[in-house]
Amino acid sequence: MAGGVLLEVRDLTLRFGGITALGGIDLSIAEGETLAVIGPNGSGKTSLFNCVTGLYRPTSGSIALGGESLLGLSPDRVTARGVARTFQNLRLFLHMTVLDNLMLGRHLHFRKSLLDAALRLRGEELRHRARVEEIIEFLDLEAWRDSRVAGCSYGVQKRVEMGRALATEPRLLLLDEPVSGLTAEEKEEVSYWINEIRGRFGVTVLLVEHDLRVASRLSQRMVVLDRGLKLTEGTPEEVQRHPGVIRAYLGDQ
Amino acid sequence: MTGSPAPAVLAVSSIETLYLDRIYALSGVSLELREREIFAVLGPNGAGKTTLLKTIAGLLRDQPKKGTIRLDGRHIERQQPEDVADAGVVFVAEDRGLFRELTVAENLELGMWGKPRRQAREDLERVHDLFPRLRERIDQQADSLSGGEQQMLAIGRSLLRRPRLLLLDEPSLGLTPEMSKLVFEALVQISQAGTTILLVEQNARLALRVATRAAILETGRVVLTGTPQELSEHPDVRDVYLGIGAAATEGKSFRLYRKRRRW
Amino acid sequence: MPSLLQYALSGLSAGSLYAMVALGLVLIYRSTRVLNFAHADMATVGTFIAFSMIRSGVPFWLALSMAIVAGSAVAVVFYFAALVPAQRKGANHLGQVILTLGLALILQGLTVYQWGAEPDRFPFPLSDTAVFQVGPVFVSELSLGTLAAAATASLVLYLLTQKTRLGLAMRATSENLQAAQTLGIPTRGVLAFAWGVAAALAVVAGVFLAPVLLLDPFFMLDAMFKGLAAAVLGGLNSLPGAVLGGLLLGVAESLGGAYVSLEFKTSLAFILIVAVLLVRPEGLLGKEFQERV
Amino acid sequence: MALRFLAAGLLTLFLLGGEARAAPVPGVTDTEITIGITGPLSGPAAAWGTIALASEAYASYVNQQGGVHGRKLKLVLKDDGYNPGRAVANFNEMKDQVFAVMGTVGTAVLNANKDLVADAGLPLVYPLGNVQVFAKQPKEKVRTVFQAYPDYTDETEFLSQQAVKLEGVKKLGFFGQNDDYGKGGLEGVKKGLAKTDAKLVAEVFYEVTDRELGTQALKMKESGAEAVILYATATHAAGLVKEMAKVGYRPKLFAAFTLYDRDTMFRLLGDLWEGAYFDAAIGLRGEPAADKVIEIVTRIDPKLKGREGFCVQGVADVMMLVEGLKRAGRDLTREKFIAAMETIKDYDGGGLYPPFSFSPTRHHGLNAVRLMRAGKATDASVKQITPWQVFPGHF
Amino acid sequence: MDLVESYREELRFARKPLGRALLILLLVAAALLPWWGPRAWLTRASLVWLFAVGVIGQNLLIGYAGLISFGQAGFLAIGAYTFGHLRIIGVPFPLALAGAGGAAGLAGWLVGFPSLRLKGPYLAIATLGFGTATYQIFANVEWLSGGRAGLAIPPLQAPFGLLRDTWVYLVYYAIFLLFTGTAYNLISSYLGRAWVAVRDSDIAAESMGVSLARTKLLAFAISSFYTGVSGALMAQYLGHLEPQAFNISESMNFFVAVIVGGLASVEGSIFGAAFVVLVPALLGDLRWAVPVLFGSAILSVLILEPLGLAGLWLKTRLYFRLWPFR
Repeated sequence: MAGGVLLEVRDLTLRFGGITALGGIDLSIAEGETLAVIGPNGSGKTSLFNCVTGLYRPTSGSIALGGESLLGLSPDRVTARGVARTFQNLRLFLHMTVLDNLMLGRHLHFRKSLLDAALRLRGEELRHRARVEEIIEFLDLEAWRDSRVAGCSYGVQKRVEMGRALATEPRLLLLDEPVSGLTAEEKEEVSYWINEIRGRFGVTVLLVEHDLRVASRLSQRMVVLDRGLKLTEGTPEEVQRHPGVIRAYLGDQ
Repeated sequence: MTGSPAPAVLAVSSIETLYLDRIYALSGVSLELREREIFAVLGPNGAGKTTLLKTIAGLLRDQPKKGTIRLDGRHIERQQPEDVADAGVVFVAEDRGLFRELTVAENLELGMWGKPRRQAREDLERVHDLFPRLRERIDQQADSLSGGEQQMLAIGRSLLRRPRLLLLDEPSLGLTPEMSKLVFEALVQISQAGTTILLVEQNARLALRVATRAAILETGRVVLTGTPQELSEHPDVRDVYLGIGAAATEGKSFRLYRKRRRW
Repeated sequence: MPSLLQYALSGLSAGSLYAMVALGLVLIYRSTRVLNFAHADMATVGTFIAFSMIRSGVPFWLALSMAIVAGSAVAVVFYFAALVPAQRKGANHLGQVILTLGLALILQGLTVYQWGAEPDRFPFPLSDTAVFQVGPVFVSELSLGTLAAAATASLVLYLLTQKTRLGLAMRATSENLQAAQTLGIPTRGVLAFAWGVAAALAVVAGVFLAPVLLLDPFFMLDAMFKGLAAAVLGGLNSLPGAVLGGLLLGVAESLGGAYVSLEFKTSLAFILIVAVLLVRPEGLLGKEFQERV
Repeated sequence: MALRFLAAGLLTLFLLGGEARAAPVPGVTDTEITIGITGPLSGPAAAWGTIALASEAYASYVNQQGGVHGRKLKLVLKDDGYNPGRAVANFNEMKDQVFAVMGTVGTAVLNANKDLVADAGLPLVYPLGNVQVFAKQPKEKVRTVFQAYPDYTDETEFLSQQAVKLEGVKKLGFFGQNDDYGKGGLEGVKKGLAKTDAKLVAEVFYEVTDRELGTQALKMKESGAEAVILYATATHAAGLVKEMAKVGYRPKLFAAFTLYDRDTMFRLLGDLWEGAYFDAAIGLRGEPAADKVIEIVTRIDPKLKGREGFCVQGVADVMMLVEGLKRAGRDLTREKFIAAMETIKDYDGGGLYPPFSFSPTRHHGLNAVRLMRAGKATDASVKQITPWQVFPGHF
Repeated sequence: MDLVESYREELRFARKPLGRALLILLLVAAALLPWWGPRAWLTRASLVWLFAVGVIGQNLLIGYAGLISFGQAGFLAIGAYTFGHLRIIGVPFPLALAGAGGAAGLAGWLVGFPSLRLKGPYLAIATLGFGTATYQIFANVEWLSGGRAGLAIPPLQAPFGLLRDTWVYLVYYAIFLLFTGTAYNLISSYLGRAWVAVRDSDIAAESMGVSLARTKLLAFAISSFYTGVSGALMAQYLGHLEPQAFNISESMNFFVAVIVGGLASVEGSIFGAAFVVLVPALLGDLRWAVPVLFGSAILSVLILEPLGLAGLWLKTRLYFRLWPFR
């Protein structure tokens, strides 16, 4: 694996009232790596994401990106440091077009001048539009560019969500269940794109996934969570052999 | 397949449902459910599965635009949801439609709305027997239940209405495999006790295991109907829904699929 | 010290008036998520009806009952004739709020047309000026009556919503309309009932306020805004919160007016509310359902 | 490009040729004189709207009697809801279409329209609002205004002195509306008390939107005032008196002329109003001149029954206007009307108000009140304490 | 079918030639109203323009950024009084107008802070408190409000021998155009996008790098800038200021205008402003019925067309676009 450690999470604990959502999680991702976090519902996967992106304030522990702590930063500052995410149940801006959703991903990089905005000077807009078009082309979204997101199919919405996160030019991309609710065919497509993102945009990916097959094919390493605790960690093969995983997770098979 | 076909409990015939007056969510769907059947509807997201259930339950105002829905021969299309519910159709939504701020007991109580006390009490016993876990949690807030228990509560509550037809939207969503198994076993018991079930499910494998018949819905049309046996053997179903076809290659190479016309 | 007590008591008696208004507002907000701007005008219409009947010799309690029925009828008609069709057309919460504003204007116009805009005194069985003296402090019959009425109203509402099947259905409907519909609960009826009860409450509040504030078509406007503020202070979906908020607001206003600045007494009360909200954004006893990420 | 030229061309054309204005005498035809009123016909101040309705009723009485010089009076009523912005728009619409405007309600309305009235040369008869609005204007800008309202400061100066004189009050409290009206009143009280040994011990104000006046009443009680000057609307004054009684405090009451309507006050306060002193600026029900006009307008518009106090005011407005129109003669213009109004001398409307006079140097024709005292609640009786006190006009 | 040849072209104001020509025609016709319309209606029309500026401001806040304010009367008063004081010390009209907007904008920025924590009705009450407090300050602090006599504002002098009504109309119209155009520009910029994003899902917006604090505060500041300018125009219009003109019912008027016109629609705001100004005037002769008809108008607009007048307008436009085929 290339590069040093990008994201370093140490002893991360999150409690709501009496419930412990995360109990001392350690994990680290190297630059350029794809790490999958798996586990059943309620195991704390999404809570982990919310802590990293600043939506939740952890009870204790540390989170650092490239050596700098992310603790206490508001979500938009975290994104400005280079962490982007998608949401499990899609949080798109339903009243905006696909294009506008992606342009919003560029918001961070806009030179914000009220005067330009008021006078309709749109140099910045055009500059960022060029970047967004690259993403539109990459994700095959040309046909939906000017459609309202609310009217697009679920598969397209998932892609827009991914594209929007990509538009922020992240160093670390957090994908929350990117293939849930897709058909096997769509799953293949999305898997292809996730793989490509790493190659083409040089982005490190942290993935939360329910679907063990997809997760193990996409990632180099996996972390298994169960009820807020880290059950095990290792290569997909190692993880699949772990008895606890088989019991808690693959009981079906 | 039975020799002489039992009379249809639910007969949906070429219904069309539109969103915003112009987008076709369902275009000409027909189904027939017989007594004590578990009928599974499979399909990708956005195919119109939930829309189908909501249309039947009367939750989409003035829909279906065309076509008829009959329950035991009585027309129930384009009616108020309360009236459809009174006719004997109960819909359990994907979010399970629980009243999260109320307790388990209160949720169950609401399921008995308008039912005679005696009958309701017997039914409540039966629900407790079917899902013993609910009895343990009777005074807890519904919000504090686990996903599986919530699903049990939702199904249990709907049974108190003594439904003729039960509509279930993604009952396995967000459940651990063990829980899903428990819930689906209960479904079989329910159907054997006389309730017909129409089930929408993402998890094709699980659904085909309990269903008596199933259909595949894509872009608002039924493209395949058959017994679980027939569907499991269909190459495209194996490929796309069960992920065990030739195309689902193992290993770390990915093929970018181009849309191709199936069926 | 006696004057502090007297101010506090005066605040309590004003606060119980606010609490009565707040209770009705909370009931509607809880069940429909709509802020009812017509609350004051429903109350006014009902109070005027009671007034006319008492004037023409109808006994007080009968007049009050008839006025409650009339007020509820207005609310139920409004629910079926305006809110339901608007919801069918997909009006959002804000749109529904404005609908109540429209109703408020209509009722206001009709009241002025029917009864004129000149103030009048409302005949009430309890006297506002007959006072009991307890040590250095004066209490009027009517103040005690109002406090008692607010307490009774909140108790009755509490029992209704927490202890009856209908109340259960109201809570269920307010939380998840679709689920309630699919369970065969007559949601339209339940919501119409909620509007009716709220209007009845409004009329009762109006009848208790009228002898204090003097009756004219606009006599409830100030109380309405204070009641709204009280409801928010207590938490918009909490019935006990409405009572607590009303009493707190009344006392804060009175003490602020007495010891800080009479001119700014309303502002002082609002500053208190904003301060409370900044610490507890859902009000003192409120609980808004949290969105999950 | 072509469009732009076209637009520019059109613009010049209009600039050169436009702005034509006509109408020989606005609002006057062979058979009709149109008079405008803008008033609070709706909204929280709608009670004042009764004045305009009474004016309308009395105008139709005048028409039944044959009108003025063969012309009928036609009153155009416009609603401003007590909002000066809407009143400005109403004035603008009326200024070229009516002969004169009368009986507007509210100081803010006058303030917002005073320049417009002067610029348009629009006669404004008997506006109800602070006299100082026009007193502060240069003489040439009030040429068309004819006011007969008492000045607030003059009135309270008189009222406070009477309190000391009649009841030997040493400590006086003031309760007023927190605006121009109440503050004008307070100024007069201070002026009046300066000449006596009594002290002003409380200045308590309320907002128009306030209805719950418990705190105000307690403040007043704490000050220990022996008498309270009420400079408020009927509703607020009654509210305060009730709240004061509620804490066992019953000071002597001295009320402004806006509370002169004995029926309203007795209706609101019952026996609490007994013994209260109050000013009156025009006739009261129970006096022959007032009873006569009340009978007339309530016959024409039965809805006015129960609002007799405001009726008298509405009639007084029309009477003054008609007197001017009569003197102006058949050949009516605004200039002639103004000149005719300036010749009015010692006119008393059949006893409805004290004699008033206008002249080219005096357009505030009447500035007078008298002190009354409320009697028994059972018969709503009142009696006059002082004769008319006539103060000098302010402009 | 119209082809867009470049992204730059796509960003233009009115893209189609026909649309642009119609728009210019409409604008010119409105500018020439003093020469063809009934003179009596001129001031009423000026009132519409000044209201429209405020309503657009309010709509930017409610409709676009999804934040609610019942305190508009407060911003209106701050704008009006700042303007008044500046004019009295001899500041020229445009500068005084900018000062009024600036002062109100600053106040809006401050009031925006609670909006970072409060939502919906809770925010509404907090802003209502601001409106009430502002009113009480102006009613009680004499050096601010000009004391008993109120604040007299010097009238606008008309140049080129125009009538004053005409000049006021033209000035108000020009300011209205300026602010409407700016509003269109703002909502199509990065800022407008951020507002809508925050309205639709604040969590997602934040996760995309949109600073909630900055966006919401800007929404409040810009919205109150508009409202302040509207207040200044109101002050000039009245020529005289008293605190009573800025009570709660003024806030309600703006609110009604926004909803009746249509949320998140600039043209809707203009319709809404026209509605609240013109309907009571048109119904003026019906007296007591004014509130009843006004209320019924609100009810029928909302029951028949929840998207407000702008929705009706959209449907009409759609109808005519498809006209021969429908």
